[in-house]
Amino acid sequence: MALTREELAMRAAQELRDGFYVNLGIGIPTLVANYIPKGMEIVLQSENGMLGMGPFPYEGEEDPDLVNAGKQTITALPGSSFFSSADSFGMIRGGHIDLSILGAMEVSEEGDLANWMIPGVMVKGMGGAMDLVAGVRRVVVVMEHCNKKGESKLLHKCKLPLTGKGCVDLIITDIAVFEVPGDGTGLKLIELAPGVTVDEVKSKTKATMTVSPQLREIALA
Amino acid sequence: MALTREELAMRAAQELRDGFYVNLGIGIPTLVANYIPKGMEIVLQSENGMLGMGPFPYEGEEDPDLVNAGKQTITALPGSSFFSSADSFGMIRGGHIDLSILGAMEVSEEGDLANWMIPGVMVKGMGGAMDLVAGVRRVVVVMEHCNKKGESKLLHKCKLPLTGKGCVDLIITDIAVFEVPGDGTGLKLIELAPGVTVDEVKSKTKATMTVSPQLREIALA
Amino acid sequence: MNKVYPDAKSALEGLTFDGMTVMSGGFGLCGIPEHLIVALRDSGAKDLTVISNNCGVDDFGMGLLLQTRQIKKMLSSYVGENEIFEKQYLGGELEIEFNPQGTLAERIRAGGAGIPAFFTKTGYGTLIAEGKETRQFNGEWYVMETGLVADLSIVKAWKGDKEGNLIYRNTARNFNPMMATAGRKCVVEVEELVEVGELDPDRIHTPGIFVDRIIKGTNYEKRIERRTTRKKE
Amino acid sequence: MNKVYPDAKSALEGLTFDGMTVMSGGFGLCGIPEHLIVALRDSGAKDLTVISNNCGVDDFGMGLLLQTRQIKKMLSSYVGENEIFEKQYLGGELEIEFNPQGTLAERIRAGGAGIPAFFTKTGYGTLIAEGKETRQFNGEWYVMETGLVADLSIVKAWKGDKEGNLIYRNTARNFNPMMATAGRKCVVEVEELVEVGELDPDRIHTPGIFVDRIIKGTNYEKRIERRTTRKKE
Repeated sequence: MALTREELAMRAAQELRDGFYVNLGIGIPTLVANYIPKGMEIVLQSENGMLGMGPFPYEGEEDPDLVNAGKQTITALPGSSFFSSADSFGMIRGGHIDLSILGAMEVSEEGDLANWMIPGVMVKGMGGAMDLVAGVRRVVVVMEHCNKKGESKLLHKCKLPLTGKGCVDLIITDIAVFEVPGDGTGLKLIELAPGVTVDEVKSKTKATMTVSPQLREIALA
Repeated sequence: MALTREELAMRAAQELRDGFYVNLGIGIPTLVANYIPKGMEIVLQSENGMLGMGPFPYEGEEDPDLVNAGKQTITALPGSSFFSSADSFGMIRGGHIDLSILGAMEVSEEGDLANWMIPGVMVKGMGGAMDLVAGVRRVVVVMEHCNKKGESKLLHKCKLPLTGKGCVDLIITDIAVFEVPGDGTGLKLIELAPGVTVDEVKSKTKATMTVSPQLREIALA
Repeated sequence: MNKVYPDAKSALEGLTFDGMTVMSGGFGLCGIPEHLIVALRDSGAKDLTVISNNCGVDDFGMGLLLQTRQIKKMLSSYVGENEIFEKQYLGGELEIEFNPQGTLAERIRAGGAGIPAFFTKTGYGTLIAEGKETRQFNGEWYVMETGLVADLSIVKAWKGDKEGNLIYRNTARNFNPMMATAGRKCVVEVEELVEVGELDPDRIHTPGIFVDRIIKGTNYEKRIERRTTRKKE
Repeated sequence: MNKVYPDAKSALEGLTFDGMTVMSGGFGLCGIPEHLIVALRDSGAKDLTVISNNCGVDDFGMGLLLQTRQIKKMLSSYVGENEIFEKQYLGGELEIEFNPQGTLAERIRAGGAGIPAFFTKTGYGTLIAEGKETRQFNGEWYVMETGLVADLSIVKAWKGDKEGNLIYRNTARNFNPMMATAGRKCVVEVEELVEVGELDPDRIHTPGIFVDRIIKGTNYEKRIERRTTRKKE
């Protein structure tokens, strides 16, 4: 059974550690905020210039001067701080953010990531994605295993223009979880969604892959 | 008659223009602050991280957290702002300071400046001098014309290690004022101290120099 | 030295010309100099190169200058919120240079701080690095990027004093502080204009040295791009 | 994640070792982490490379680590206030690398911001540029300088909260904010330690993300290096 969006977020939340400063991308990664384990202190960064991002405001309390990197109205929390975009990306580029969770169109077996541009289609821009994948200490991709045509998004080499080279550390898809050793051995399958077999993953994966001896089922409790 | 320290400061103050942001070096340049024309708005920068430097504090009101680039206790003024050293030198390097007035050991006919190091003598460091002469829009040197041995401090080429190359725009000495065209023609004598002759200046100057057709006496009223 | 101007139109007078480069603060519609953008449009200056993280929406912010076809080229990191943009771009009327957001922010900061070029990891191995110098430091690869300056920066702050000292509010700070440093001329609009001395000197985000002209804006629309809320439980 | 430590000694525990590089904030004696400097001395770590704009005076600030001969090398812009320094330097015990003050500040800022190198006009044509790459941009010559990082940064702020968010006071800010970003570990001392949420988020100079450990210092001496005053008229 493929994981739902919520389950993908739950699995991604297992990458959080107490005290982490984390940047969450748009889409499924945003949902990770709903699954921060109780008692764990996580500070969310918004790359437009904020640490300590809080939940959406109550209706009627939206502040046009307070938006996240997705331009959504948000709130601040006790301990929040605001800073310029230069300082924000200094923080990102300088390796001060512990974890970035973001979506992808394609990931290669060497951890190359493509998520910003489809040639022939109007390009909207990379926003802060290139900076995040280049600068953040650990980059986790959360995505559907296959695209809408049913083709693997895990590839030997990305076909789309890259967002970053060799930048991905972990890939969480709706059917499996892979580590990216980045040492020429390809992706390393470490977890399977409930009811999914190694053969199914292999058949849906167009990247070199190995299977971890510690292969286990994704825990979602 | 050679100008006194106070008169040198008075002459240097004539380089100020309304609205200027100015950095004053240690020594005679510091005295320039006493000769800002009435009604002229000048903002003094202290490169350790302050705009709007005020006078020394009253006795008993010294604040250890409020010093200038010479480490002297000072005061703030209405409109002052504080910032980091990186921001301060960004301001300097980025050409946002209109005028820097500073002392010198030697100046060459091409506007090279030496004021930080004497080989064989314990070197204390250049502090912010190299940044100031490289970054500030207009650099004015105020100094004695000759050193303690009676030798010209204006030279064809500096003998001492440089603080900056081709950076000086105007030289005010106790006997004369020179522009620095920096075009290979040498220094251009534009003003004489009262009672000083061109011949005297020439005899005391070891740099190529021309005499301005508009040569006049330094005004000190 | 009076820096205070009565309105946006007068504040831009004599500072705009065809073919100029303009930096405009803001992230999406958050923290944009909404009055100065209108005044820039009304100045009629055309063939503009605009450095701005985004390009507003069709009928607000920088989008207004697309409507009037005053923009020749954009330097941005993301322009997805704008249909006129897409049409002009696909029609070949509008040029775009995409910069990673952090690279864009740093290029502007560098321009204002007298740094003509710097190295960054961002974009190494991607299209962004094509044609640029790349180099290894400590075993990692970096791309050389250059500093950016503009003929004019238009900036939005929350509070300012008559000397041009500025304080921004929340995430409306974004690109505004760097842009204030990187314009040959910098014009600022604020919601609240106070007397010199009213702002705490340790709180000032942009010192007045960077500001040439300042106006107090009125009737701010401050449009929200994506209103997202939660229900009270 | 508790960042609050009871005192300077405990806050440095496990973070010091022989041969390490330490950045220490302050300009002259203004804004120096006076308790952490003492704790660094008491840690006994030797052969230190110290990045600090100055080196204190003989009996206060970084001068204390000269007394005990714990410093192998200094990176500074000016060291004129210190006789022990001169003696050890002339005796060949102490190495010094002079950096122009702005270059030093920018190198630290670059180190913290992931920029391995940048170009600056400062020092072109001087001793400082010797052995460094120089290059022309837009007809002017620049010197390439590299980013600096340290094993440990010790920083002094005025107020801090338990998350490590910091506010500096007046010119005691100086090198502290950049150093906070450029240490692999960053330990901070503050005069006032408040609860999370007490500091205005727009006022914070250094966000807590950069701070690993924080202490509230007591009995600050805050020695004045050059007491200059005027008489009341």
